Amino acid sequence: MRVLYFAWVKDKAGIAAEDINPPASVTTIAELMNWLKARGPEFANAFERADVIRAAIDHSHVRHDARIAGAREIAFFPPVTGG
Amino acid sequence: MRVLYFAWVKDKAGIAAEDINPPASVTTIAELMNWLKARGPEFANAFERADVIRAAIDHSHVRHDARIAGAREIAFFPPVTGG
Amino acid sequence: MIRVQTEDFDIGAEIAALTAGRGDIGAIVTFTGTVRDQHGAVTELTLEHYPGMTETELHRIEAEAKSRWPLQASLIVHRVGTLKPGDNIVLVVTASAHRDAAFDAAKFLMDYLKTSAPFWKRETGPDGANWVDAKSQDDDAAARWQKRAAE
Amino acid sequence: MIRVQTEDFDIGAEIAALTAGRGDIGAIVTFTGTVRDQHGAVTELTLEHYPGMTETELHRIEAEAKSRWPLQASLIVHRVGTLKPGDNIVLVVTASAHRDAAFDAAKFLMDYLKTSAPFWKRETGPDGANWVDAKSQDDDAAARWQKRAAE
Repeated sequence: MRVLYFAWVKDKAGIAAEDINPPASVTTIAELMNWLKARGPEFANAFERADVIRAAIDHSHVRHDARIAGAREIAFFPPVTGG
Repeated sequence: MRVLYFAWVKDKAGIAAEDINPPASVTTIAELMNWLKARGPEFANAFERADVIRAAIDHSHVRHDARIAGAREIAFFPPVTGG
Repeated sequence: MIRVQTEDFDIGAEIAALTAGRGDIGAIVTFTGTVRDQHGAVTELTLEHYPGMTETELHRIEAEAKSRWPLQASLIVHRVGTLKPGDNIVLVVTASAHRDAAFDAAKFLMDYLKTSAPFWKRETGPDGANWVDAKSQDDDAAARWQKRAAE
Repeated sequence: MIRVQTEDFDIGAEIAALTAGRGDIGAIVTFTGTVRDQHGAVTELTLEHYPGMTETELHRIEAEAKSRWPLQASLIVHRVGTLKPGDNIVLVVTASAHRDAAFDAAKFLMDYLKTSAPFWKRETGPDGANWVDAKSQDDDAAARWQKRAAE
């Protein structure tokens, strides 16, 4: 699946987008964030404040307990600040 | 004193402005409307619905019990409909 | 700033004039009132006003808005004379650092203008001309602000 | 109608395009958000967004406004890229027969856009650049509309 990072999540992770292949045990957004976090210091830093990070699956806002099965594109970003 | 009429008050009275000299017994807006009303059929018609007519003394909205002593310009008009 | 005029107004130009060179404005709200044709019942709208008192009232309303909200700039332009369906009647512009003040002040200006500025509309249509009746909901809208001020 | 663009917008031209030839519009409200310099602390504002999701969210927000109020026309334009103090960021336009619907819908669109459209602001100033924090009062403003819908 495709994963995108925006704003300071992207800056800290040091990458804007990547294709990932998490194990089948990773079923929710919260679990995916934990899995990403374990991949290295940049990701540990990017997802340190996981509680404030927002997520979207295929362009729709979702909560951290949302299931990721079937997702084509998952995005992680800070609370939005447009307008 | 100068008296002005606007909108349908003016149309019914058949006049836009005039100088009047009411007797000293006419002390309030309500009394002035009664006095004007007695001056002829046009004014009787214009002030028939005296309760809905609004008044201003020297460019300020006033109630019907306002005293007219010292007024330079008094205006009578329907409820406003601008905007 | 307030203006009463027969000519049309250019909303973009009015905003530009109000905000030129200012870095402290974050939110600009405009309200434009236009002539509705009411499904063909209105072919012409004539606006009469009370010169002198109109300006006094508009200044008073604007000052009241500025005392209630932190506005960097504000503008009321009201047209008089004969207009056609689709034509602009009135423009209110409010500028503030934040959007709530700009929205609330613009709404307040319109609510107060509708019930206290001495303008009268006469509609002309296929069946003749007649003076527009005032709406009780306009009085209600203006009264709500008085209640809030008293609270 | 919604648009995401780097170019500036012309408020007068946008209103004219939305209302051209229509006699059923009586009230037009615009909201324009602009870059504040914050007393010199901000020299540049960069707007990042999530292409694809941004358009989806803006369409959803606009559809929600149209389901709540009788709007003849509406428009959301949001800029992205690097802006300077005084520059326009966002434009919302609502047109209705009556002013209450136009005011409320414009306010709703801004409240929802602020909390759900995927844009992020980064401010640059003399002390460097940093991402702008979201404001809890924006969440509160959006939540108020949800309460009203549930009532």
